[in-house]
Amino acid sequence: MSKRVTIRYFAGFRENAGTGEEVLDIDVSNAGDVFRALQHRHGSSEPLGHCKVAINDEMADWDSVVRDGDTVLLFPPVAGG
Amino acid sequence: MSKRVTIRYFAGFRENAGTGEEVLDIDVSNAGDVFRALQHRHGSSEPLGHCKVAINDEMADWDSVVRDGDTVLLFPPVAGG
Amino acid sequence: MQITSGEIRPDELRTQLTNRAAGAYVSFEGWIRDLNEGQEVLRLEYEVYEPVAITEGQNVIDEAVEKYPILRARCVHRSGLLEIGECAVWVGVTSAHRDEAFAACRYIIDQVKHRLPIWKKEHYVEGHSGWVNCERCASHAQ
Amino acid sequence: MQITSGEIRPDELRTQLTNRAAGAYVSFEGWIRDLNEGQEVLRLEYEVYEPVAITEGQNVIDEAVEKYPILRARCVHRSGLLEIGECAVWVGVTSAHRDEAFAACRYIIDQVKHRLPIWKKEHYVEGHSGWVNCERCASHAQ
Repeated sequence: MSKRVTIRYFAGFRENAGTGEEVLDIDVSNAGDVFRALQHRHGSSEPLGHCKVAINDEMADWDSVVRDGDTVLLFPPVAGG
Repeated sequence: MSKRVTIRYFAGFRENAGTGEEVLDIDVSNAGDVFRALQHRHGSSEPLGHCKVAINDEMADWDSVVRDGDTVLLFPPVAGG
Repeated sequence: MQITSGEIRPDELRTQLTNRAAGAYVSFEGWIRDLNEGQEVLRLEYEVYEPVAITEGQNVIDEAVEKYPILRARCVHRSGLLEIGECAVWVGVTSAHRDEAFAACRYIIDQVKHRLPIWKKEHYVEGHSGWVNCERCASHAQ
Repeated sequence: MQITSGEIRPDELRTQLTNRAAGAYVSFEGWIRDLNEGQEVLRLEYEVYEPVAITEGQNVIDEAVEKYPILRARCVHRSGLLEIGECAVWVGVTSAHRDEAFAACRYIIDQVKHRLPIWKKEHYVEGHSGWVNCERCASHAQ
């Protein structure tokens, strides 16, 4: 079942996607599904394990449920070190 | 054999001895002997293991040799912590 | 936890942590250095997603206060363009004794560097630039 | 290594350690707190035997530079009378990465506190005073 989801991209993800935000109708159940769908859409090869995700400004897990109307924030690897 | 040794006291040792410095002719071979002689003279009961010693402004060990004319500095326990 | 685009002033931040019960103060600062992984750096850009960075940074500080018997802890991180030598991040901790101030300061900077949505783009002397730790997600960013 | 009877100014000391190759700065400060082992402290007096304190302090700093890949390290200790809240000792270390700055700063303060001929006399609100850690060598010091 398709959901309307707002996706926000940061840093390298934004540059790779060519946009900071897009609204998509996609058939996903959790945050990991969103990541994989967008990875395919934008041809990024950064492994999911290096990235983080937030839903509606709260840190989330990859198996956190995504609901219709949610905003999913895709965080590429941070500077660390 | 007696040696002329200048002894310097610091902090609690100075207050206990009632003086910061005295010159004594004592029969000692190393710094530990000086400590024990002075401990007896001034009635201090601070264990040698808690204290430190310097000879002529250089940190020394309790078995460092004391020569005629040396200045022996007796350091009570430091503040630490 | 604070994010700022202005200069970080460690002396002022330190003063805000003073406390009659504090016997130890440990601070960490991350400075922009002129070299990273062998490449000469011209300047640096921090992208910060503030809503989550502030919440997650405050979580980190609260965890430190929970884990260690400290008195106060604060962290400030820069956003935007920084030059060599500038302070990018500051952490300050006070406690009665030094063990816990060292441990908590270390905990906070480690967690802040790993958990907060803050990205670093380095501009190199050779002309190109890149997002640190993000080779495969921004291969077009030259 | 420096001993001073004047106020320690961490902001000025920090500035002296800046360095284009430094990515991490860790500092420790020991502050005079109002309570020690349950007794309310009015003020504090540090007796320092400078010739040995400076030499031994410099030995400690040299050891830290030998043990850890740091860039610069400094330590300043107060002597004389100090009030609650004043900074009694400051250690600052810079390095490329933070691991070694934390380790070296910790090494220096630990060694300085144990090896330097510096004694602390606390003056208590209740009227008496005492040399810290020196109960049996100064039983008359009331």
